[in-house]
Amino acid sequence: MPNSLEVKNLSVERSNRGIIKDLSLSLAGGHLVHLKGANGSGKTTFLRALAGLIDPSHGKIFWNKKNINERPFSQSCLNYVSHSLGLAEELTTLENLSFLRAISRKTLNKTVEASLEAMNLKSFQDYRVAILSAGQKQRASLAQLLMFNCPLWLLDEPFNSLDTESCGVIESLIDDHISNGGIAIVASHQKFQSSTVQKVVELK
Amino acid sequence: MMHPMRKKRLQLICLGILGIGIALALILTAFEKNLMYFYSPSEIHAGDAPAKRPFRIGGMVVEGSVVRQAESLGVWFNLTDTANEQMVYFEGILPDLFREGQGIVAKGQMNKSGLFVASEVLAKHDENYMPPEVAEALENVQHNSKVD
Amino acid sequence: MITGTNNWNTLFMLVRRDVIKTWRQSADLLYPIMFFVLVTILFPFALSPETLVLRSFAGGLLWIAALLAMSVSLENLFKTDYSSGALEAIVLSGVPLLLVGLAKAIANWVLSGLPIIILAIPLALSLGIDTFSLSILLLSLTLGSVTISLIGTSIGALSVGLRSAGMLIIVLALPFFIPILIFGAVATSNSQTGLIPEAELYFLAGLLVLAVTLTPWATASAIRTRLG
Amino acid sequence: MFRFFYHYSSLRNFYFFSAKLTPFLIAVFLAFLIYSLYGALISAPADYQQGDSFRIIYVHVPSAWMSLLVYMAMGLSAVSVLVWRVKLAEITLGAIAPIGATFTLAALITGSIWGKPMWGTWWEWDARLTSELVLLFLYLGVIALLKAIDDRRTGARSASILCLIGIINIPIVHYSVEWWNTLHQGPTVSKFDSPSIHIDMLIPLLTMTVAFMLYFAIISLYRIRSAILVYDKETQWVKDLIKRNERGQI
Repeated sequence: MPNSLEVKNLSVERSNRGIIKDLSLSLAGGHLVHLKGANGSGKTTFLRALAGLIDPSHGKIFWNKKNINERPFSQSCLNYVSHSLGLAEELTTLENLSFLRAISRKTLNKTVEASLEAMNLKSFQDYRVAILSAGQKQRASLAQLLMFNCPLWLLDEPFNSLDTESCGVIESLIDDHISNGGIAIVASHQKFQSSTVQKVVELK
Repeated sequence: MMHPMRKKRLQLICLGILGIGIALALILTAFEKNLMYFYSPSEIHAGDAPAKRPFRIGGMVVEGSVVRQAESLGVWFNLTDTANEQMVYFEGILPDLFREGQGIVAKGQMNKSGLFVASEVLAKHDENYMPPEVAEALENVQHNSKVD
Repeated sequence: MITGTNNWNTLFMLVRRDVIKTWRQSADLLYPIMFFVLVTILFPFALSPETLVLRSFAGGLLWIAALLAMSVSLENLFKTDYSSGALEAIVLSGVPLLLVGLAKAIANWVLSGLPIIILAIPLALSLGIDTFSLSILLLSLTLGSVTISLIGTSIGALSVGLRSAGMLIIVLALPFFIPILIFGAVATSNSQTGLIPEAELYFLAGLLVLAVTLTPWATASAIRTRLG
Repeated sequence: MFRFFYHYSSLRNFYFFSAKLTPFLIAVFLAFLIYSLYGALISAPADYQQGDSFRIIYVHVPSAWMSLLVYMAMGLSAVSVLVWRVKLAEITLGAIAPIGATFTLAALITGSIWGKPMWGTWWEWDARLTSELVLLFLYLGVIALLKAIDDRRTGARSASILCLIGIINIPIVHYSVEWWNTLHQGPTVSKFDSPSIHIDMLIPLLTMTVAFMLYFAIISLYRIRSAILVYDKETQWVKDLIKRNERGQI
């Protein structure tokens, strides 16, 4: 079944303020969306709503024709990498990722070691996250994308603190993903170097 | 074949009910062990009260049963729950509200001869609210029934 | 299935992760335990060094110290996982939230309840408690501390990420701990007169089962709310 | 049936509906209040032991009952918030929590004033007074949590969870405090099988309780309605209302 994501008249409130107002979006598999907008325009809020973390005040989100706000919704279809990274500072990169892979209810893909290898982090796997550089942390967090087989990727500022080379690695990952029929929604201030972006959504 | 999601939910609910059931059973057992350590004269007569450890007894002081020892603070009186009476001995200063016919609570222990030796006597105000005439009438009824 | 082997395994992984994490951040582990010992040894200074006085208050003051120390430990339960986004990552991995709530409570008990119970032994002896009362104290502390961890985890989850969360947690949680304090302290003081306080222990056990049954739901719901 | 609830749980409809209801409630409230005041202060006889000072019962007991009743109402709102996500219930929860806390405080203060002639002290660790004090802290907890969270939806949901944990806890606290109290003071011995309160004293007490309930309804409707205006301040109907109001004043 081809994947589809449909957002209908979505409105989301944060701290008593309407952040997203009446946003509609329809996507089929194999699409990359570049989410743009000034600081505070609601990019993160939108991604978190798509991930099912925030309940919208109005509107509905459908993943493969299924309303994601109706329980039970399993988040196994999506891979969300937030800009807060999601790694415990006291644990090593390997421990963090092994833990997430072991408890996860998602379909598994690559092993932890292979994912770290692809992110060029193999030699840092036994370092605690606290002592890694910002770019290394970002890459460690993005390694989650390889561990699971999820058709929907929600990436919040994935190019933050990455050098040009790493940015290229991530972009080629995203390209692979959408050429395999996946959907990726990427919030970023940066321009994509490659021209795979099919859609630009600008939030105000 | 049941839907797996529904099956899971059903299991959870069953577990929840089971847990609450066990909790209630434990708490009711606690009640049964007489959490209060509080006994009435009837219960003492029936032999329910512990022989070797202190507990509380509650009841009304029987009219005319108070006997004071001549040269000490010792006092004997009977407590009643209208069905049975229990004799109590107390040595010490009685509270101001201690009167015949008044409800009191005594803390102490049984001695071998079946006398309740109190270490503490508390008078409680009663929780009835009524006009003086009614209280008087009620008292008369009780008095009469005792005379009969 | 909630009782499937997969879930037991997940529960174990979640608890182990928390224990390792806190073990490495030794301050989080040590402060509540030190607090427990310090509060306990303050009482002799305030009351009297006489064994007779101390012995009669031993149950109550150890219980108060344990209660306060466990309340203090609750703040760190969710704090770092919330700020680092790890809590979000765990939730998004599809693990049932009931398990997350239960695991956090178990971890809290292992990391603060258990050390407090162990340390209560020398402290109680130094306050002049006899061995029989000590065994009752330890039993009541065990039953009560698990309940405290379970209720505290729900309240900790509710207040994570808020301004002065540590104090808020203590203020919100203490009223809920009053029944545990009453039964725990009275169980100990009754045991000092030579009785087996069966009723109090049954009641504490009842509260424990009730907390095991109900608080994971509250914690799960609180985590979902705080992330949203 | 469902449509009926749906209709009145819409904020706008509730606002106008409750505006119509309020004058009627006030009229009934005043009738009950005047009757109960007459009953409580004049027609009820003085108590045989406590004399006239027992009359504080007409404030103390209804306040204490209301403190529990309002908590139950909060519990109902909490269930509606968590299960059905009703916006009106979110608003209600925040609006009635301070009222409940006030009733609890009133019960505590009048209890303590009553305690002075009865026990000879302002405060006695009496079972009911102590559990009332714990109840006050449960209320303050809900209010504190609501104040601590900026986002009103998250705030209402968090407070709902806390409120529901509290509801399970109320009987446990009540029972354990009573047990603790009897352990130290001995339970109150009541006269066996005799009426505990005389009928002439009881009727004003019951009507006074109804008056308290109506008072609660009126005050919470006011608070809910003003909260609705703040909640919906961006919507057209509130803007229209403000415009109309301004024109009316000019």
